[in-house]
Amino acid sequence: MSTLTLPRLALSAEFRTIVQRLLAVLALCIVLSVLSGAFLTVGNLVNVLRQAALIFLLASGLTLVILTAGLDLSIGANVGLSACLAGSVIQATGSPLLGAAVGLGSGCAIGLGNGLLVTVLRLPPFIATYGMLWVVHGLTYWFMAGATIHGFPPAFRALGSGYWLSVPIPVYLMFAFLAVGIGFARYTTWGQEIYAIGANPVAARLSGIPVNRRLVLVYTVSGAMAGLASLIFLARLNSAEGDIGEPLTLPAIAAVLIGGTSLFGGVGTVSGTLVGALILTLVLNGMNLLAIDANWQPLVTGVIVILAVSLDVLTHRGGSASR
Amino acid sequence: MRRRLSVAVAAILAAGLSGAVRAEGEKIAVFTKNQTNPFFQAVRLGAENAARQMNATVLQYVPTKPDSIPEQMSQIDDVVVKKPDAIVFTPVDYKAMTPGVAKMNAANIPVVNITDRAEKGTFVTFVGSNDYQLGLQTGRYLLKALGGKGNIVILEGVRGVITNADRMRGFNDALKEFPNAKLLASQPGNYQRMQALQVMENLMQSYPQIDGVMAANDAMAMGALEALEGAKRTALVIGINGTKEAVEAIKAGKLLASGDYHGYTQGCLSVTAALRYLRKQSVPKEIILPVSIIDKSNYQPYDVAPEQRTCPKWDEMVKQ
Amino acid sequence: MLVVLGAGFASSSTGFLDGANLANIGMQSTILLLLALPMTLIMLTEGIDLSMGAVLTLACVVLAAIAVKTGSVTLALAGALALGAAFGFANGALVAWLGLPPFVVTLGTLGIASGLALVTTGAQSITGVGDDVVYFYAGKLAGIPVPLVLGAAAYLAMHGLLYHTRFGTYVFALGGNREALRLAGVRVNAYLIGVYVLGGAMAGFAALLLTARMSAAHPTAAIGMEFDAIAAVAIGGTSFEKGNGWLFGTVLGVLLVGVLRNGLNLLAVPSSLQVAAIGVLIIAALVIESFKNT
Amino acid sequence: MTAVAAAVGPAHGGEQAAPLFELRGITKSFPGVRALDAVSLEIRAGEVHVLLGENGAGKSSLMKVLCGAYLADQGEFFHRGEPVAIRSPADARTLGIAVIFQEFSLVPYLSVAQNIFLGREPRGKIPGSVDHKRMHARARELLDRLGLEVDTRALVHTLGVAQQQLVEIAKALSQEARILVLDEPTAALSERETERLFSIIQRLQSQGVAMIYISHRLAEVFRVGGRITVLRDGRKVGSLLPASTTPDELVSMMVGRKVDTSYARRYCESPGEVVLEVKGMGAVNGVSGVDLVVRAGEIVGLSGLVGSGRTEVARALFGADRVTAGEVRLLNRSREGGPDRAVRSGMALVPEKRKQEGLALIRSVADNILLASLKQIFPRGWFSPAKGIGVASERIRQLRIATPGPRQMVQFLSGGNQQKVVVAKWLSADAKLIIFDEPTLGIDVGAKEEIFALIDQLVQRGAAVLMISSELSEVVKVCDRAYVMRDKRVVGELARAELSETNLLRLAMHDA
Repeated sequence: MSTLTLPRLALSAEFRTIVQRLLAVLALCIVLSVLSGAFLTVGNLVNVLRQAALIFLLASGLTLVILTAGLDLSIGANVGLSACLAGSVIQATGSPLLGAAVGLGSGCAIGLGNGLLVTVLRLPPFIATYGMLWVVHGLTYWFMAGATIHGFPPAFRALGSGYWLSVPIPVYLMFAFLAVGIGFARYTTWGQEIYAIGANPVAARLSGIPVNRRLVLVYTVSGAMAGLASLIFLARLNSAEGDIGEPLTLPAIAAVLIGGTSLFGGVGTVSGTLVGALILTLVLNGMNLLAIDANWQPLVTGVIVILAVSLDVLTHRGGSASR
Repeated sequence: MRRRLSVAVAAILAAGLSGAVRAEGEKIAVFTKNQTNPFFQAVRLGAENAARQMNATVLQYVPTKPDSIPEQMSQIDDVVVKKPDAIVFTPVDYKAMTPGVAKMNAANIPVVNITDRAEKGTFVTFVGSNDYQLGLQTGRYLLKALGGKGNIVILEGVRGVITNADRMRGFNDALKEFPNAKLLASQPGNYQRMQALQVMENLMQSYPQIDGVMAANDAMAMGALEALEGAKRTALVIGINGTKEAVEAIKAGKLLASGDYHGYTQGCLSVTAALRYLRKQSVPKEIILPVSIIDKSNYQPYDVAPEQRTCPKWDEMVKQ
Repeated sequence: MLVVLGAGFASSSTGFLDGANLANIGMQSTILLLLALPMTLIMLTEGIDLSMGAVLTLACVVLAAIAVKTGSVTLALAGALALGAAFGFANGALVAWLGLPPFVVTLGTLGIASGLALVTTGAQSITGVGDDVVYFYAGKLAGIPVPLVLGAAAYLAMHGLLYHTRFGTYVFALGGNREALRLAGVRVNAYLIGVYVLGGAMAGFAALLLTARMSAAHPTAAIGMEFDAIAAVAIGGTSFEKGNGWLFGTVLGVLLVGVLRNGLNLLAVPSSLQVAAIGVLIIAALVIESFKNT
Repeated sequence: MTAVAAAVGPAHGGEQAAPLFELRGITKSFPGVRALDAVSLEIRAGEVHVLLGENGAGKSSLMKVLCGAYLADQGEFFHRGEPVAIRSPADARTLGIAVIFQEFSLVPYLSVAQNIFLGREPRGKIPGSVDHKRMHARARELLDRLGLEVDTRALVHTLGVAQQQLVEIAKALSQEARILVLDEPTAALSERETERLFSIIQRLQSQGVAMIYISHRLAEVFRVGGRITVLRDGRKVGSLLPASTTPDELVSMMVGRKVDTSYARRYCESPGEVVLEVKGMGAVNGVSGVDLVVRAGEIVGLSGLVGSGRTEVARALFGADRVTAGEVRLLNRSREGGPDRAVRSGMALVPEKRKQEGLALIRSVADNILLASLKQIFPRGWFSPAKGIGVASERIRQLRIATPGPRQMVQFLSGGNQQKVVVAKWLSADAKLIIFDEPTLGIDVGAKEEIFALIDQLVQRGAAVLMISSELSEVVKVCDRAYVMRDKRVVGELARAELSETNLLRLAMHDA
């Protein structure tokens, strides 16, 4: 009660995080444009956005999962399998639509699997999705038998490498799904319920929220976004291999965390995740432009994650990093 | 429940042992680095094919985590216990696998070293290509095509892997031969298409004019091509390995050329060599496959799925 | 659970009269065990350490570098332990003093450690560590392979630490009721940091075996091993909450994974199916766990 | 609590001698509030000193200062007349001060003995090691001293609440505690366990242990009663002896305004249609053969000792625990499925564990109020923050919830106001049947009355209420009828006329 006179405004706190992050992005841009002439060119900024788009699409679904205090380690593997399935379907049938459907479908299916493991079998998300990661990898390897699938119709490849008004298609997708994400999280009752589940699943359940169904939903959405990402990957690379997705898992998680979403659930925003993805991409892009040895990248990423989250905790927003 | 699981495990293992007992003809254990690189798939297929022809059986060992050193170590432990008649071995790391090789030698199992030359250990023979020569000659090919001048970028493979080290030496020596060609940048794409794609995109930002790209493998070459297409720019690109995809790109006139790494042939010859050794036939100390560059003029024979390819005749490949 | 799982191993081992193979399973599992044991303690404090695999890798690099330069195993090991402990301290300090979530902190240090491993070596493996190091994997002590001895010793030490010392008691309390521990006048942060330091140090120690095993240090050798360790701990029946866990279960978890891999290799099961099988094992074991708890 | 005969003897130990412990002019401020304002207090050996006050009056702050969790801004402490300092929990312990908090400071997966000696484990020969034998032996002694016969090796999470509390006390005694602070000790105890506790308190008194007893239950206050000190808004209102005061006086001292504790609502003569009908219900959580009928406009009590299965019945009715036998009919439709179905069919539950089960503490007041009625307020599934805030503000006014605004995080509200938020949650959901589980647990008198008024409003509006309460007086005061439970089954029903604490207790304790 002693703190009753110190109001903590949940919304403003989230707002504050976003602002902090955007400032960080701005600072990064300034530094980079000073360091490298090549940075502040349209082409490069387009690159940054396009590379950020992929991470964001993965991370946006993951954000919802983490909002429920969950986790999905299988998204990378998911991208791999979905891409391979979609790719082979497109080659077999020549129909991008069918392929896309299959890609999204397998993404959803894997997500659904995670959801069921977490709800029906009540497994800790970390382990459930880690197990799923292995299963999915196994299926992928078995399905691909070491081959690669490549060469897709231009119509499909536009999804990844196409432009419209000299802006890459993935970037449009990124902003489209940013809008969808924000809309879903803030302006639907389901979004509200998901925040509540993250904040206190028991209370949510006893308030009549179908917790399990919502959890299955978020994991399925996360899987679907992985499926979508896999399509863009496919279209962009014009080929599919078993393990294309794996290098994306940790960056995606990092993007969510840098974006100010709390692992303990109930706190965070999709827009934050976009900014997180941008920060990551900017840094890596900068390192490439400055021809810094790629081996430094994991190190730098690690530092950023710690910095970002300590910032949140030190300007302690409610609930995050308690415990 | 717990018991059911245990029983399941038990069943697998029992089966494992019985499986170990059965199987006719010589058993050859084939070690490759990962399940994702098509090159090793070609190696495996070649090995299978050769074994079938000489009615022996092949057991494939591939780390569940791509290129995992501890895992290949464990697989060696397990295989040594199982005592196959011979082993065809690609080290995931040419230095770090030394103890593993020692184990196989200690167990007196004849080992054929393939693709990456292991640092230490005794082998029946080494089957592989000369990465340095591959790098040198494909590099030359590109620079010749460019008329000996122009801005070049190199996409390196995984630093520290010997194949990459040798190919880089080759590329750079080729560049030395053409003083008018300028090396703009040399960055790792870790043999991966996506990384190569993004590295290329970024390089194109720093360098408005890129004439030639030397990629340490085909996957990266394809990545570079995608990046160029995306930016509506053109440059001559060469890769190494001669994968099916590369061959098709050459056919389509996108890729300039690819140095053949003879994955399938390596598979064939390594198993054949192992069997010849077991059957007391002569085997040379090393079988270095000639460097041949696949380009528009000669791609046809390569343009078939690995499944349909057949092993070349031993005597044609191996001059004694 | 112990009984049934034990019975499970008994039955699954029936085919394995081959001592050499049993030794193999043990030796292959040792390195994972060395990570899983402290990981158990960390998870008992409701924490997690994602950096272990990377720290282990970096420790290998340091160890090998020193061993090559000085030829002294003691110095090399000291270096590896120091490095591990340092990372452990960094993790613990950030968790305890800044109150950052362990997952985040160790995800960060994971990046830092693996980055350093690559940068310092230029992604080259370091060879020529010498037989004194190799002895710790290949050697025998009174006819028993050294790794088995070390693994057993490590377990016994951990067991003693967890169940017979104040430190161990406080580990349970850190996860079960941290506030109570604080009110009991215990320097909570010190012990919390201690747990992570222990984890780092064990990773440093494991580096000795891993380097010995490869008679070299490779800058990506053990990346990702922490996930296997966490999985093993979870399979062993340690939960992520309230300091509810069991150290010997971790040993069983590690062995279960080891036995499975070994068996599948003997079967020459296609690698792709091996991968899937491991996933199924992890999930199945956890499902059984959850049935047990309800 | 007339059934509870034995009254604990009055404080003994020389009034003339210097008090065992004394606080003078303790002041403690937090940004924006003065939690304690020059509070003075003296405790004598063998005395039970009752501390009364509403939530926010400063009781807990005072306790935290006393046990070293907070550092007082001003003020002095005297131990047997000697000035002393309390800067850390350690200081407090060395002075023999121990606090038994409401939520126990026990570690679930450690043994009883390990918990008792947490932080002070008897050392073994090897440095850092623990001498288990000695630890368990000493634990045994302590437990015997309290007459608690549990295995010292048992893991604490396997014990019941009452046992855990006694372990807490044993822990305190093991620290040679001379001053024991009991914060709401009977909150979660059944009548019988409360009895046990009082006799233990008595035993400790005779051993010269001084106790500070914090409680909201006035009746108890008089039973244990040595001196009574009342706090309000961080100030000491007065200190007096039970003999020389009355409940009403104490209450008015606490709340500052006169509250009518003998509040009686207009009982419901003509109940409406049957809302809830339960026949022979059994559930996974152990309850069996439960028959209940609740009609519109009724407040029906569900009484019985703690652990008699009242909460379990509530959970089963609500679908939180699976029903395995019999049937539950709501408005003549048989009700199945989980809590979500229950809510949709017009049920509501105000759970006992407010913080754990009722509220999303890190969410705003508005978010919590809207949680249960999102469907009703936003039927299409589109959520409008503005509209949400509007509805929430309405509820906040309606229930006079003390909060800076609808966006305030619930975790910063006082217990009473948090409870109001939980209730508010169900107002928009227009529930037909509302189950209150210990609605006034840990809530100060003022807020209690408001909650009761609220419940009354609900039934006036035609809802039916099932109210679980451990405080017999409440049941008698508020309910139109009451069912009594014992050993997980309903053992009797009392109509308004026969509704008395004695009858309730007799049924509950089956010496009928």
